[in-house]
Amino acid sequence: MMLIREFELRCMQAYQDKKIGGFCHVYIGQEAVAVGTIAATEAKDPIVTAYRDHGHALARGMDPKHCMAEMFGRIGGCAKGKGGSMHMFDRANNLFGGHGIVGAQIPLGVGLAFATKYEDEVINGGKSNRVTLAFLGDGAMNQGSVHEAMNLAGLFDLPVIIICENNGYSMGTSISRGTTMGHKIVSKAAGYGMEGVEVDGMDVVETYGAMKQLVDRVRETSRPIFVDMKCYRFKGHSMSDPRKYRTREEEEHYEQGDPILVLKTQLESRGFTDDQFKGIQRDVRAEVRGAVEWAEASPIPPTSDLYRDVYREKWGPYTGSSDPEMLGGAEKPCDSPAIDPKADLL
Amino acid sequence: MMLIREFELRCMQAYQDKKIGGFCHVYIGQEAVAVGTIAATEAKDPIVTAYRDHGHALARGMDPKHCMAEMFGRIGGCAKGKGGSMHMFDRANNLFGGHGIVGAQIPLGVGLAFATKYEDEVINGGKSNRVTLAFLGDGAMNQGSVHEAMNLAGLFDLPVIIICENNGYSMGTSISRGTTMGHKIVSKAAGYGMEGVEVDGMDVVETYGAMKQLVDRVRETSRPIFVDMKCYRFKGHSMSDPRKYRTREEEEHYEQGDPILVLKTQLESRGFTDDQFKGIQRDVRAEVRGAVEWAEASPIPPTSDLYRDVYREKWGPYTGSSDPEMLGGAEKPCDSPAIDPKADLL
Amino acid sequence: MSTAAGQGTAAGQGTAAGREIEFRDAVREAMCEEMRRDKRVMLIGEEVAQYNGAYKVSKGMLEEFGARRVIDTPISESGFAGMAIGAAMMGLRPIVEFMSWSFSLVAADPILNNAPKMLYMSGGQFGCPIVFRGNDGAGGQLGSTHSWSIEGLFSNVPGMKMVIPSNPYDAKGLMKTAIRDDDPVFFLESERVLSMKGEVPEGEYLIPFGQARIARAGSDCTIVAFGRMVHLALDAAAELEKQGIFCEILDMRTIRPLDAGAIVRSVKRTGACVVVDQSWSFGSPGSEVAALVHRECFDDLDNYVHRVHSADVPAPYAQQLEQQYLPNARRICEAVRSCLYRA
Amino acid sequence: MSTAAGQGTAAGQGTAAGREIEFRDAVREAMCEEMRRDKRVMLIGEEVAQYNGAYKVSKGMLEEFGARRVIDTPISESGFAGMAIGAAMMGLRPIVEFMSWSFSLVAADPILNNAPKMLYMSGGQFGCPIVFRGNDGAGGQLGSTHSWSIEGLFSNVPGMKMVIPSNPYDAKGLMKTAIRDDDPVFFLESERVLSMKGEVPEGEYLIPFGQARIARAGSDCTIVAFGRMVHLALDAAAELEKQGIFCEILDMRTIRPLDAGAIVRSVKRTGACVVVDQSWSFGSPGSEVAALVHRECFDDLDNYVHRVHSADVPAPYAQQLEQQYLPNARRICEAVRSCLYRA
Ligand SMILES: Cc1ncc(C[n+]2csc(CCOP(=O)(O)OP(=O)(O)O)c2C)c(N)n1
Ligand SMILES: Cc1ncc(C[n+]2csc(CCOP(=O)(O)OP(=O)(O)O)c2C)c(N)n1
Ligand SMILES: [Mg+2]
Ligand SMILES: [Mg+2]
Repeated sequence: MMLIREFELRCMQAYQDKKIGGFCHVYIGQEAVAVGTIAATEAKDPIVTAYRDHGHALARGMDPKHCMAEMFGRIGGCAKGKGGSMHMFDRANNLFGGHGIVGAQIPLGVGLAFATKYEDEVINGGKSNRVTLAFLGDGAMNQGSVHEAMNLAGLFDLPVIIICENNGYSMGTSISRGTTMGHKIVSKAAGYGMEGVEVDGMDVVETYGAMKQLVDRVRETSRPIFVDMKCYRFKGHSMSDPRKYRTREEEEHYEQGDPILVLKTQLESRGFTDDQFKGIQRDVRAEVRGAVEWAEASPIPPTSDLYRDVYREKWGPYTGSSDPEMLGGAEKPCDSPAIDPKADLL
Repeated sequence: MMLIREFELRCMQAYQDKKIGGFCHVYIGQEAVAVGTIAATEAKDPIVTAYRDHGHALARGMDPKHCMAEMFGRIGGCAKGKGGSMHMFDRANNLFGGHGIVGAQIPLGVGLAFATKYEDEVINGGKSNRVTLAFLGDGAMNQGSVHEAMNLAGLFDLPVIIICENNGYSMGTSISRGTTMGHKIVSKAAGYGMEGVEVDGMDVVETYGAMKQLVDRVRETSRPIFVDMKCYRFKGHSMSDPRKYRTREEEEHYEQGDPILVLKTQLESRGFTDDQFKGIQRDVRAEVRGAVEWAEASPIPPTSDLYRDVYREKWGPYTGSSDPEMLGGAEKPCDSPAIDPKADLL
Repeated sequence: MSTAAGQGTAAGQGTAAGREIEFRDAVREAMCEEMRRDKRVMLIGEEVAQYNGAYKVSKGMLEEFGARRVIDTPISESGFAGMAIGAAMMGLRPIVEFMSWSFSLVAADPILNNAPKMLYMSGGQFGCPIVFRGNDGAGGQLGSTHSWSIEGLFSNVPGMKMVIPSNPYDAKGLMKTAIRDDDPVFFLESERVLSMKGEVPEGEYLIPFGQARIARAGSDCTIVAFGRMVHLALDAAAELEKQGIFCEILDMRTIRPLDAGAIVRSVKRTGACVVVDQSWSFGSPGSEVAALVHRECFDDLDNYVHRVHSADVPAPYAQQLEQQYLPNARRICEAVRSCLYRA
Repeated sequence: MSTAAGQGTAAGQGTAAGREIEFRDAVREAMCEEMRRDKRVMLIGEEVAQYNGAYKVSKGMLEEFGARRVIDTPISESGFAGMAIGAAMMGLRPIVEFMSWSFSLVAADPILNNAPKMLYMSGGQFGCPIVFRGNDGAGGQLGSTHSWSIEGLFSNVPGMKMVIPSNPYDAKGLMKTAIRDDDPVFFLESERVLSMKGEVPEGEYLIPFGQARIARAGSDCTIVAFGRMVHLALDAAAELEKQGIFCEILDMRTIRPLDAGAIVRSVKRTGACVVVDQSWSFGSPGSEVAALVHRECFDDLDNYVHRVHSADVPAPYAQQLEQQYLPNARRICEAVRSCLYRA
């Protein structure tokens, strides 16, 4: 959580310094959600999320260097600078992207779960037994494709947990202004025969505990679950949001429940000291500073890269895919893999 | 109901005779729904439905001549032969169309309700107080746009009744195979804070009674309502459907509950005689035969009509709108109406 | 086709007097004037009311017109676009803001299958007087899902009109025409010109659809440009003038209807044509212009119509790649010189 | 660009021996062969399993492959298309049937914003090996919402490939190539050719993308045609031959990649070009071909490229109007004669 917090603060600064372009949505205040939920998964479990995705990427193990370099538009970025802040992809860590079109990642997430189940049932006969986490915002609950996907997940018994990071706002629209039954959105899941659970996403211990149970259960039953994860974003929607739609009092109220402070207090009762806290703080500062420096040193993508990664195969004017620096040549995406019908999926 | 039944039988015949082209979906078995619901409305109340729309058009008062001529692709058709079976529009009767894209009519219907409310609140300050009926099939419940529209209806307190004609099948897919919570689809409405009501759509008296209450209520409260209207289609999905996905026993079971027979029995206890029934049967036969003859006599649209009705105004290669024969020159759609900010809507 | 000419005092070219306002203010002014004039006009979209619009185009409108006529929606483009179409069928004249045209893909069915076809399908009974508007084209490092030049995709479809103003003056006049139009209008604003200032009269004026504006007169080569591309073309023309090449720039203003007459007349005079269209090349307004000039000016050309588009790849995020991806003045200069065999 | 030529034994032109099957059977055979070969391949869509497909393309596939691999969905195009894209990112190779491409508009966002861009946005990490297939073009009096020629709209978008076979032989070979392709493929079938019979070998063969087929050789005029339009062009050519006009017909097979080389070589030989494209004219594959020929054959043409499209109006229902609306052999003949100044 502290790494994410520090990372996001540096992002804001870099954005102000115009080192980051486009849209940038920071995760400050919601750290417990990504950390608590993803800690409850195994590395093989696929994850997909929306554009507010730095936290998930870091929690999933992406090196902050690659995450920062992506935002700096450098070749060392996780997507070689082609995706940017909203589109963090990390194949090695089974992160299937941040996605910019509101709600669009939920059908994708349901598809990841479909594929893992298919793998078990059709391809390798075994039970690799993966559980997919698909995150969306409260505002995204109003996109039709999300509802189509929930119905499909319910119908096909797919091992997916749909996590609504309910921070109460969709840009400047409070949930009550944009969403019917905003006070009880699990009622929407009920229409798809899906279990709905409410979790306090400001408390990482509670989040982890609840999610661990749910992930284990889904791994067992392959029945989808919907989670209303209550949280709050401390900053604006994106970098240019004056937050006039809410009061300073409301913000202060939630700031008292800062997930980092909550955890600190919990740990203190178990002997965690302020020095230890400051030590971690020092470490993450150094790490993030290092990431910024690394990102700045990473080269700008060559012009030729504009025409790469459009198609897998070499064809037409396209020269296929360049080697992502991040993946260190671990694989060459431009090689059409020989077909092995028994091959495991990603 | 008997008019609709007879009309649809003649449609099937005309389709076999290749007088009707494209897709054609008949309403046989569901007559009580259109009749019972629309009888509960006033003429000013807007209606919009899907492609299985002949029943609604007739129940709303469209002359069978114009309805049949539309399917024959003649200039005397309600849409001058441009719409066909799936697209019955009737401005005079406030029928805002049959619509071919599954689910697409529900946002439109919510928009009709939006407009009537806006009219009352912004334009004429009064209360014209119209209630919109928007029909869809059970299969259409799985389209995302329907869910977006339900949320909007709930959010904006719109005077609309969304009626799901739940005939148990979406083409060859029984509701349990395609729709989660198929046994209780009102649970989906609950997620939008919308009252959900189940009605027996095979009994026209019950349908009318229930709908009358609901229409009155919505006129009063301007709160949307969702109706799960249980019914059954006796024929195939469209004209080319062998119905292999269900058993003859199942069909026979529902045929016993034929809405026309049910009503006949109810009336018989009040002294309705078989002769009276036969008399009506004779009348509707004559009327529908007349409609077929009229439609056959109606001219084929002139080639010039291909380029009409593309745009309202005269512009480019387009020559504006021709006068629909059906509307008898009651209005000239190609005239841009002078703006009267106080003007009532349609 | 009607005659071209257009407004003599091209905005953004700094005539002496007059009030200068931003592009976004011009759009707002048009909407406000029409809403004062006609109660059937209303504005609906995400964040248009309380938030004053994601790009502040609707700033202050909630205050003036109230929550019944300036309406915030949830993120349900398909739902609220469809709802507005239904309302238009009833006789309202909604203005629908898409925060970005890139987000209109989730509403492709209502805006392409309903709005432009309703009049036709109903045999002339139900029109659809509606304006869809929003940001179009690459904003600035927004990545590939957020950088649609939607004209490349949607201009194929009959039944709607498509407007792409390049400056505040045109934005106001065209928006007013759009709102009064009885047919569906797709109104494309570029995020990159929203803050551009230009002279805009306070009074009422309408700019008819289908009439290109001569943004710059010239004799050597006709540059056909859409929306923001006009400014790149102007930059290129200034550069080319130094080299003794005089370009005529047509600001098309509308894509449907396309002012074919203006293009043909100009090309017949200059004998050369370059089209600048920010969308992808394949099956785009740019290819249509090339095909048109090829047909109508077959004997007038010394060289083929040169085309400047975005690269035929998804939009990249990295700044340098994005610059490479988009049309720019340098590429326009190259195209003009090549077209005139002066490369 | 690669050389054209293509299969010598053009299906549908009746060489002596060989098995004749319907277009729909050819598509099914390709899917079945690939599903036997590769377990990652699966079929998903409305009514594809128990109902055997709305147009019986997938007849019997549920029986052979079971409900895990041939999957019925609810009417949720956006949901299941998106789901299949997610599955493809994981490594499956889904075939997604749209009952009609007309219904793909509700899924425009996943198929245009996700599938063709995933590889790029992820910097090469996640590909999207998926085939979207279904009926395209006017069926027969289906009215304006159901009669999309989706190539007019979607061919603008890079990152995907687009296939439009005209006959059973090509359908099988191109479908097999599509399924093995590592990129998203849009596969356009015309309802009106589904029942057409043609010679199709039982064995395995692949037809590469981007290679046009010479459906008929000729010397006077090149007709560039897509999908079902090839048959109208063949009819027209037979008629024109009686008048001493010999047309060369190129069956393009794929729209993206477009075999530009084949078009250019042919037009340089014939000196005249007509393009037949069933979609609306504005910003269509047809305009792209015209612009291409204009550029590449500038000095070889005696007349401009003539274009035959559907009328620039929504599709009407009435039979006679629809016939008027669609391209036909008569209009192609007129275009060729006009192009050759023999009108
Ligand atoms: C389809 C679509 N419509 C609109 C947008 C613009 N937009 C981006 S984020 C956002 C608000 C989303 O709110 P929520 O889902 O609650 O997520 P949060 O930002 O709170 O994490 C909007 C309207 C978009 N990206 N995609
Ligand atoms: C978006 C879309 N997808 C698919 C279709 C094809 N289709 C037409 S009707 C239908 C079944 C609809 O079933 P339901 O909603 O239950 O209505 P019913 O036919 O039972 O009246 C389907 C799949 C379509 N018209 N539109
Ligand atoms: Mg939120
Ligand atoms: Mg049904």
